[in-house]
Amino acid sequence: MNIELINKIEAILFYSSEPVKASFLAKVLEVGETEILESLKLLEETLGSRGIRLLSHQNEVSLVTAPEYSSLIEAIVKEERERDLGKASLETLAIVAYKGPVTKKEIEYIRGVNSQYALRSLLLRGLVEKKGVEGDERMVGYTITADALRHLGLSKLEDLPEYTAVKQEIHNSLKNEETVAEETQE
Amino acid sequence: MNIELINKIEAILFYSSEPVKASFLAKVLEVGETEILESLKLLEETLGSRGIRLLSHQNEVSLVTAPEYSSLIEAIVKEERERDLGKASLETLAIVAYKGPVTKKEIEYIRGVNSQYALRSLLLRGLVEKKGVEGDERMVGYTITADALRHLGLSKLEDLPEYTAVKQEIHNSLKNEETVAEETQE
Amino acid sequence: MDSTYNVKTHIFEGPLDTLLGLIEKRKLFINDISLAQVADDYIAYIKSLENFPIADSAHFILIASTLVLIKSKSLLPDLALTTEEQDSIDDLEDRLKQYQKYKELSRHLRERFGIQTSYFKQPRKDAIILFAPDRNTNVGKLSEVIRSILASIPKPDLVPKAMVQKVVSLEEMIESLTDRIQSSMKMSFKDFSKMGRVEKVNVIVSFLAMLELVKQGIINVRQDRDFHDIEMETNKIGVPTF
Repeated sequence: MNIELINKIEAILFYSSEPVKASFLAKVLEVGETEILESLKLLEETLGSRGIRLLSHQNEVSLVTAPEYSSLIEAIVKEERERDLGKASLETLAIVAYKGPVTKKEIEYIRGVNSQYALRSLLLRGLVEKKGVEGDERMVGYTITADALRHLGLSKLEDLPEYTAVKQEIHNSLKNEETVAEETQE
Repeated sequence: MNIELINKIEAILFYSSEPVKASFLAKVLEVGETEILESLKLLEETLGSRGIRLLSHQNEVSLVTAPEYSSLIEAIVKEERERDLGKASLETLAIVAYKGPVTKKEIEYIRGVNSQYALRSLLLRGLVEKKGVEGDERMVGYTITADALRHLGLSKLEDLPEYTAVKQEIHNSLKNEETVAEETQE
Repeated sequence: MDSTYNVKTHIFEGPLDTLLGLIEKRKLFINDISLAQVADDYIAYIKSLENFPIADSAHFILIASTLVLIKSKSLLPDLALTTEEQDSIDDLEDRLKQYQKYKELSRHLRERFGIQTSYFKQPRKDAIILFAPDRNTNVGKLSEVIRSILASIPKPDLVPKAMVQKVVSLEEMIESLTDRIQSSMKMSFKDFSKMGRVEKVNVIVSFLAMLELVKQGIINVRQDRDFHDIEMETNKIGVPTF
């Protein structure tokens, strides 16, 4: 029994969070598929009585929360969705509303902090969505959803208070940031 | 020792994939915070030699892949290695890490230069965060984030080299300063 | 250690960084003796700067003035320092020691940063999106929030450019001090520096110039009583020694 191999599989499965083929694990870890299957069996046993389980389904494996705690997880999901948006999410939403389509990087420039979690929570709550930025295929911009716009009682974003002025101000401060960023680069 | 409670915590942390407060766990699981902290300690021990680790930071905990498998995960995601931090950012981060929560003024006193941009760049990268200073609502202190710890391959701040010694030194010199301040107050 | 770091330290970032660099270059410990020794280096470094870091010019000058104090004390052991002056010396030593400590500590971070990284779980691609606005999701709140964000974006600091030019005139001061002493043989520091009539920075520069002349053996100084004026006299009358 190779504990190191089991640990590696566990790490990969944890990170991936989506079902993964045994053949993929074999390739990445540079061992035979038989060895992978043996290790998976041992991992399954180790996890047998824990909060996380190994789920195998048609040659694909993934880590999932133990079924006996599903009601607990459901309660948390429900709580999360009913919770008020935090300050971070609200700020991010306001920026997306006024400046959208806006990239994650731009949002972070304006807020001065990493905004990954805030964006994710807004995505899950259906308030913002990702869209390709026109003219640059690689960039992803965030915009407010039609649902959110309707909820705000607006027929178009331009109806937001001081829309044009705020948009201009944001634009200017982004330009400033760029200059400063260049100057302070070491 | 309550295995059921540990399992539940593990399940919640696995589901959340973001740092979670001990107080949140206490609320959801309807037990005291002390019990949560004890269980977290046991969970940390259980996970000690596994592919997944418990990361704790200022009352927040999360599950992450074990640092020793980082190159493995990197190979899978082919994620670009984080660019090196500049000298100014590194110095500022060191002050925040070892002395935090620390105000901008304190940082600038130690470094002897304006540290606005170094701080802002650390904020943008999600390596430090602002927090209100206890006892003084108007002051804003900077602390290191759980993300920064992750980048440093640490599961808790106390694992930083020389951490305890430095903290003790700071404590002693603060005491000295207080004495001096009292003496000179007339 | 990797050499790029050492190279980088030669581009001093601020006054403390400069001072620490000078002390470490001579492999000295931080104390009043080493500070007195590097005071000249520090002034020379500032003079050599073509692109003076304007944003921190006030810091540079403040520290220069403290160094002058330390050096004058070492040259004139009888010079009595005020509590305020002694505090500023202690304070500089303390700050330098702290800065040195954190600089060392930052090396730990540099070694570790990005090397051993652990990873959070990837977000699931099939996560259910459920429209869930909250009570703050309204036009009024959004407009209020965006306003406060815009207000909190830092504006670049305004820097006092005027202060910079004053420091640069150190050499001129030395020359003029030499000239005047040689012509009048005897004068007071107060008269020369126009103390009380000009900005503090000029007094500091004059004092520096005076010390420089003492060091070069061009003049002698004498202070009869604490806080009294300093009398300056030339050593070698009419003999240019520089």
